Amino acid sequence: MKAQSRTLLEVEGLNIRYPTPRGAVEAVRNVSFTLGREKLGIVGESGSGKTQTGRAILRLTETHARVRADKLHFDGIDLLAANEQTMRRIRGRRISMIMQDPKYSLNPVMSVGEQIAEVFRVHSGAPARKARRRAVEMLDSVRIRDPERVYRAYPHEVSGGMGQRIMIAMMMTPNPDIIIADEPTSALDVTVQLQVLALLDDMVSDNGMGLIFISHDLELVASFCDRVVVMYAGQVVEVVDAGALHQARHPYTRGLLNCLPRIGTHGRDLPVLQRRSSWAAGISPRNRHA
Amino acid sequence: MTFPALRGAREYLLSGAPRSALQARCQRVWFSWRTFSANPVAVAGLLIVLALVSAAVIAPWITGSDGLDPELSRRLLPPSAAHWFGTDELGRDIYDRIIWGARITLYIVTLVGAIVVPIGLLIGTIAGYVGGIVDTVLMRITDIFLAFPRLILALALVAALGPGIENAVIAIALTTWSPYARIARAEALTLRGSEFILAARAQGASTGGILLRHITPLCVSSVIVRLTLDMAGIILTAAGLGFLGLGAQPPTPEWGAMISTGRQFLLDQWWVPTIPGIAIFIVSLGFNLLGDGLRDVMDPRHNA
Amino acid sequence: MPERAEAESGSGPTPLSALSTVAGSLLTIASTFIGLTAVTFVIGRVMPVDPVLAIVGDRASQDVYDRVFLELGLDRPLYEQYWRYLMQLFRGDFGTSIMTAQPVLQDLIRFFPATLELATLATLVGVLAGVPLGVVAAVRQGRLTDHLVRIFGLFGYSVPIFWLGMVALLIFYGALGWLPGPGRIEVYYDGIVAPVTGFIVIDAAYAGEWEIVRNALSHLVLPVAILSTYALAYIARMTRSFMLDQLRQEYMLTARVKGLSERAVIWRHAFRNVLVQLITIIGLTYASLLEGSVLTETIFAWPGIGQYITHSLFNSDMNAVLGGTIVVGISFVGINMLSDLLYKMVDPRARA
Amino acid sequence: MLRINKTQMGLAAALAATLAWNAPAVAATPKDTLIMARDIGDIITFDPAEAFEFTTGELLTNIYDRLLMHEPDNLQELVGGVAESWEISDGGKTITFKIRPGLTFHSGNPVTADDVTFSLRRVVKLNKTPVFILSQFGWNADNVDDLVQTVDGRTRITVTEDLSPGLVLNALSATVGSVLDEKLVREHEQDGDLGYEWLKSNSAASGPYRLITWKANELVTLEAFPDYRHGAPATRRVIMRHVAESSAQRLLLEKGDIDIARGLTPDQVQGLANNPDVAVDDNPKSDIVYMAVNAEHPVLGKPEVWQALRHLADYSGMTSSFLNGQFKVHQSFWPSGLWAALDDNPFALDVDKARRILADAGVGGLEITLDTLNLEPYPRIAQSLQATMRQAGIEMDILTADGKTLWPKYRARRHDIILARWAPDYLDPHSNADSFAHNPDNRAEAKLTGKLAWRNAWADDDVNRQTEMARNALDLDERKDMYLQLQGMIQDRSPFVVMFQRNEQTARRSNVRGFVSGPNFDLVFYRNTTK
Amino acid sequence: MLDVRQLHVYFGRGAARNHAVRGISFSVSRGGCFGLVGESGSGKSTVLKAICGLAPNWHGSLHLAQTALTQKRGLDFCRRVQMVFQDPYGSLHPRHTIDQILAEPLRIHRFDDIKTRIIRALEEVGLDLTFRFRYPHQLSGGQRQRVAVARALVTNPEVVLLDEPTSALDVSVQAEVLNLLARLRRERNLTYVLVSHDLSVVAHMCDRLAVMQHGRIVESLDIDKLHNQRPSHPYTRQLLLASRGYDRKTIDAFKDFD
Repeated sequence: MKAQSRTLLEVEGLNIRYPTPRGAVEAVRNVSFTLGREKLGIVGESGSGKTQTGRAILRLTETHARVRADKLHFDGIDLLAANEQTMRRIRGRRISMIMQDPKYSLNPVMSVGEQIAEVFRVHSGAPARKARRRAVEMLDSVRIRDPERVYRAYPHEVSGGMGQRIMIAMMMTPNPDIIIADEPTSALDVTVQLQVLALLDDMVSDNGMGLIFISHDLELVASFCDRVVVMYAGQVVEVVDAGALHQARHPYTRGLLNCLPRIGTHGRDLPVLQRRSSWAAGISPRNRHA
Repeated sequence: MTFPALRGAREYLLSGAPRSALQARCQRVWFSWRTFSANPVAVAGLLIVLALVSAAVIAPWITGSDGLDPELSRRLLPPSAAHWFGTDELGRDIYDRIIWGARITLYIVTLVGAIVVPIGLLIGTIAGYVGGIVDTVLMRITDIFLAFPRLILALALVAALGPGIENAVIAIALTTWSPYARIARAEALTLRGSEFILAARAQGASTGGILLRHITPLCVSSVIVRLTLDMAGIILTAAGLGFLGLGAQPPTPEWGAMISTGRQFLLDQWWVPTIPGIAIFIVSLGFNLLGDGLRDVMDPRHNA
Repeated sequence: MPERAEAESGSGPTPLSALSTVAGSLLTIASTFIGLTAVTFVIGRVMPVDPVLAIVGDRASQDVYDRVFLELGLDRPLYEQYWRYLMQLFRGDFGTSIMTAQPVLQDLIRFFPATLELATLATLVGVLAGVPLGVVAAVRQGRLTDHLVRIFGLFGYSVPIFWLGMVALLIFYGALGWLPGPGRIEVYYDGIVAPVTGFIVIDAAYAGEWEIVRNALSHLVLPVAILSTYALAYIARMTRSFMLDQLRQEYMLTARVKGLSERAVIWRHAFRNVLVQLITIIGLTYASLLEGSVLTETIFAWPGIGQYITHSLFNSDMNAVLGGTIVVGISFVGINMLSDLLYKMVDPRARA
Repeated sequence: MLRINKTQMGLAAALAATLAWNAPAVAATPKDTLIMARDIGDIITFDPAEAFEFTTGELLTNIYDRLLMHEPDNLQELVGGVAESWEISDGGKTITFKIRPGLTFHSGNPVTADDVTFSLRRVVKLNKTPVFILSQFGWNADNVDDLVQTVDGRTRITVTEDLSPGLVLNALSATVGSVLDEKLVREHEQDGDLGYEWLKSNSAASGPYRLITWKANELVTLEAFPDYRHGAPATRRVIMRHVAESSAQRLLLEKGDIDIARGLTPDQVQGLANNPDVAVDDNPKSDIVYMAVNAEHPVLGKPEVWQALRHLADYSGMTSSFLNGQFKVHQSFWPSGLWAALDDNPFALDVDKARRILADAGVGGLEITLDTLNLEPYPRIAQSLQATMRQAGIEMDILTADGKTLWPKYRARRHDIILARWAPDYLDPHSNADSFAHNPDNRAEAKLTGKLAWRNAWADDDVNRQTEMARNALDLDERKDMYLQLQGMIQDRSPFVVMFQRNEQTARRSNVRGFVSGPNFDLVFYRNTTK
Repeated sequence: MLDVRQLHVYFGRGAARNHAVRGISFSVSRGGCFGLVGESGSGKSTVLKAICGLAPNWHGSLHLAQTALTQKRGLDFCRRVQMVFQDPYGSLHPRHTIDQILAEPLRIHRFDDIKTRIIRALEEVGLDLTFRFRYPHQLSGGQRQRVAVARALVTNPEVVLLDEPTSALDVSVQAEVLNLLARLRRERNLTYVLVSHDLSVVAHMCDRLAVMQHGRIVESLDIDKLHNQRPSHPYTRQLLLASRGYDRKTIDAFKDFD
């Protein structure tokens, strides 16, 4: 286990722009945070730039996006300056990512096992049989009952919860340092969602990884993560410790927390978040609904 | 002096809050045009098609004759200043015939579109939306037409209806509708379960109303795109029928027939079959380019 | 809401569903067959060509005409003629062609292989060249390669095939003399090799006549090149379009996240999905070429099925037309079924 | 970019490989084989009792010897083929044929009078299209066994109608006069069909060539018969190759892949002028091109209109341009160069005269359709006619069709004007007179569909009488005068406008010699051809 | 107002037949709001489809204001019972302007004064008139859902079926839409049937709710009972626990109710 530095990832002044025929769209503006071996939540409404931030770390934003940063360092490597080959070695092997819906993020015509074995083979050069064994082990480790059978199954044959476990197994296989989980459970039912999160939690803490958990669900992030980055319109509005979320000071964070319906709110109107233009100062108006 | 007017037009087209249905529609068209015109290849295609249309419209003013009457004293003259594309085996000016032939090509294109699109949409949307036994029966019929040798069917129909450009086009149309029905059906199938269709049903809209007002407009674009992409093939098939002597009758300046009768001159008077060949090529290319461009505009799945 | 299928619940086809699939395909073949023959029969009746005159010729006297009319059974109602034909077919008898004086079956055995070899080679060339071009164009979307592939594709799509054929013949045979002229083989080689498969190349190779093999192959080059222009254009274009769709899918991101090389991402992940859709397209292309390209066959004096059917049609030789249509229709259905089968092999989603 | 180049290079390499590989194969055709290109799509049978197509007419001439025939060294004279001599008796009603001794069929069987008798009876019994040539003698299936008999090793035929013996002999020189090998035919007989099924694609003959293969729309192969009565043919093998495209024929000829091209257009022939390897022969043929008007049409039925139409064809304009060299102006129904032909061409394009005639007849604003074949040069002639007719105020639409579509319409009298061709069935003026002039029953129910006069709903008592007189006349000179007169009558008063006579331009490699193409479609002889 | 007894709903035919709802019963009084909670595939949306006639293959009894409903629903029924769908992106026709979308039900039910009604409907859901001629793609998710609500209410229905009306929206927008729905119900005395996978939303909106699983109702309870943490069925209790967020310790106690 490597633990030379507490900080795995440093992001400073990250900007992502998309040139469009009607001027550039600023998807992410001046975002900074650091990640150690911890669970860091990034929270925001749709279009707040949280997904873009996650992808920029792996340098997988769309080709026409312009990514700039004062600093984007992982384990001493400048991710913006690294060549494609270095990036390929980092991707999967050291930084991995779990996407929202296994229905779309698994290759529909490859068997589940093949897809898991593939990532292992790419990074270890192991022979097929060994990769297969490893894949079955991984399926077992995400508490799939009949791993041999699921190994042969195809993505459309598995439920959403199982699909996401497979995804986790796949991304955990090379034992990376950082996992970026982009809304990994929002396509799942509540109880399954929590079970999958528990699994992710266990794996991350057992292996001492860093986790970036991207979600729109403030309550969930608060109860799951160690620290929370709150994003609004491409910017970080606040970074708070998860335990102290309910003492958050920014009106946006507070507004988000208050407007949630609860079992006790029956019969009353919910407080509505009043947006202020100052939160997104300097951001082109078009971006607000993007 | 036109600046305020221009600015007004700009505002009218770009305002986020259109004030009338007309303005909303104009905006949509304008937006599509913006996307389309950003693609130079597609614009080239449009220009070719427009050139075809304008040649057809202004033919009487840009030609010296109607290209029909033989003038046996000036047979097979090579291209020159007097006859830009030379003359054919009966001494007619090939340039004049090409220009007048644009009308026929345009006629073919329009007529096929006017037959194929409604048939394809009707059968496809009904099959896809209604489903069940109706779908099975309609698709079986479609499959039979799909499995039938296309040119053979067209030949048989032309032979039955009698040679001539209308009949050739009708024959082509009756043999080409089946893929359109399939496309429309596929679209209707995906739309059938979509929530806005459910919403319309929940409001009490009738099946006919849903087909006409909700499903058909959404299938039209993919059918139209496919049509423009197929248009080249249709022109070529019409030309092929002309080549086999079943299309336009002499002395009609149909391009395919011109190649057909001119093909024996390929060795010594190359221009006689080659000029109409190039004309067909350019127009087909135009429709293909246009179709590619339209696909990008109309079919959101193909937007990069 | 339909329930999600669970891996545990088992997803293999049950014996019952397999049976119903077989029954379904039989039904498809049967209905296509009935539909094809019925349509052809009606066509034969509405055609202004007189089958009797096709036999007796222009100058026959009326009593000869009347006798042949009765001999052909044309006085019977159409449905009865159709029924008789079907019954005859069930005995394996396609009837005799008027135009060739041979049993239609024998004609088909002669003409269909000629088309089959053209279509197969043209499709093969189309696939081998078109698929890589399409993939490369999609991957380099918007760049020079893409534009070149598209323009080349559009060329193949837009150029009148009969004109191209004539020009090609003129250049490669007439002017340059690199390739032989029209026909399947030089006529003086005719009759040397006994037809076994109907494919001259194979038959000659089997007989050890290498001179003839060489000659037949060289005759194939031009028509195959002309036909494959279209196949290639179509396949390249569809491949590009399918590939563009796949490149936008989220599993592509997954593949990249896994640290795969770009080549693996494209060929192992995206292309396997493209293949699924391509099978149908290739099947359709092949089937449409199997119809026999009447125009190409005319230009290259190729005795193929397209020419056979057309010629018979113009002479109202309905036994021949029906036989040809059945062969083309059945091969169309057959190819469709084959591509469905391949589809199921390649796409696990279609297996359920 | 790179990939395209690779593909192109690959293609080029493949081409080059084929080229190098194929080099020895692009050589001249084999020395002992004559290869001819022609459209052979019309062949449907090789049975002389049924075949009536242009291509089979020619091929059967080279396969079967007929009872009487023309020989390539003297095309004008009718001589004995299988018959050594014949005697006419009983006032021209009975003819007895003595058979040449020592002749054999391809099978090795001797040629006897029984074979001749069998062959003639067979034609009548099978009752196929060309039977009318023999049935005009008064023969039918019931009486033919009595009227055609072998007597003392000779074949004796009896004609019951009043016919000129010259006509009878000329008729027997048609394909139906081919002599079949009875023994061989009987071997292949099925269910008493007189060998009908087998003979469709086989031969049982004694002529210079034997039919080896017929592949419909591909080729016909003939092989020399070494024991032919004039000696073995000069070329061992003749292949007639199906090439429908005239430009392809020209390419093949210039490249030396065929020896003779049989379907070049005038312009293509002109294009060959500078090629020293190719020579072109002129062979006047007896095909004529005519325009005919349906006399049932309310306006077109007027004889004045027919008169006007005769002045509305640009005869010389066409023969000096797109028909140049392959058609000459000829305006009577019996072709020039044959016995009793009228070489008088009284009509020329005269729009004013035509307009005057039409005006006098009160005809104006005429809108009609012209049906014609979709083969060159008919659509071109039609377009020229269309232009000249428009000058006279007649709007004419052109409808081209395949013969198979056109003939039913013609035979049902559903045309306005038709532009078509005609070739005699045998070289006797009656062959054409019977069709153009003779119509004894003009009622629709009569269905004399074989006669052009009936098809155009035209009957004229004087003309009918003249035709019959000419047919039956015994004296040759008298007969000739009658035909000359008849041709004049048709020029004057019929709805037929005969315009052109064909001249076949046969293009051959210059080393090919001895190919004979006579005045009728079936007078083409291969056996002296060398190269 | 709405009475459902022993409702069974099926999808598909033959071997592929799917028994989606297996005999459920509930009733809602006029002006009431009834909630159905369950996970995906539990059959809760199917119940709504059967009520409004979009799932024709059902048996059992359905009564709307004492009138029994048959397989085929008349125009009048469609006017009285309306539905709001889950996905604001999918439930509006992409090529129709808001004006056309709102005009369609009015046209079908032959209302006059269409323009005034559209303007009033837009005002009621809090959209100003600049939205009238826009296309759905020019609207945000919340705005679209307001349009969907306006469309459902424009014909003055009595019963509104809400199928996960806020699950595709951001929480801040969800609050606005929920407030809007609550206000409209108060003002017009509407009867709601609300389907959601989110227990908090149902608890916030409804007076009474039922928990569904595998096509059956496992428990039916008043909101007070839920409020007092006294659901009797273990599945309901688990849902209640899960709605409180992530707690590593409780999760191991979760049962898979497959």
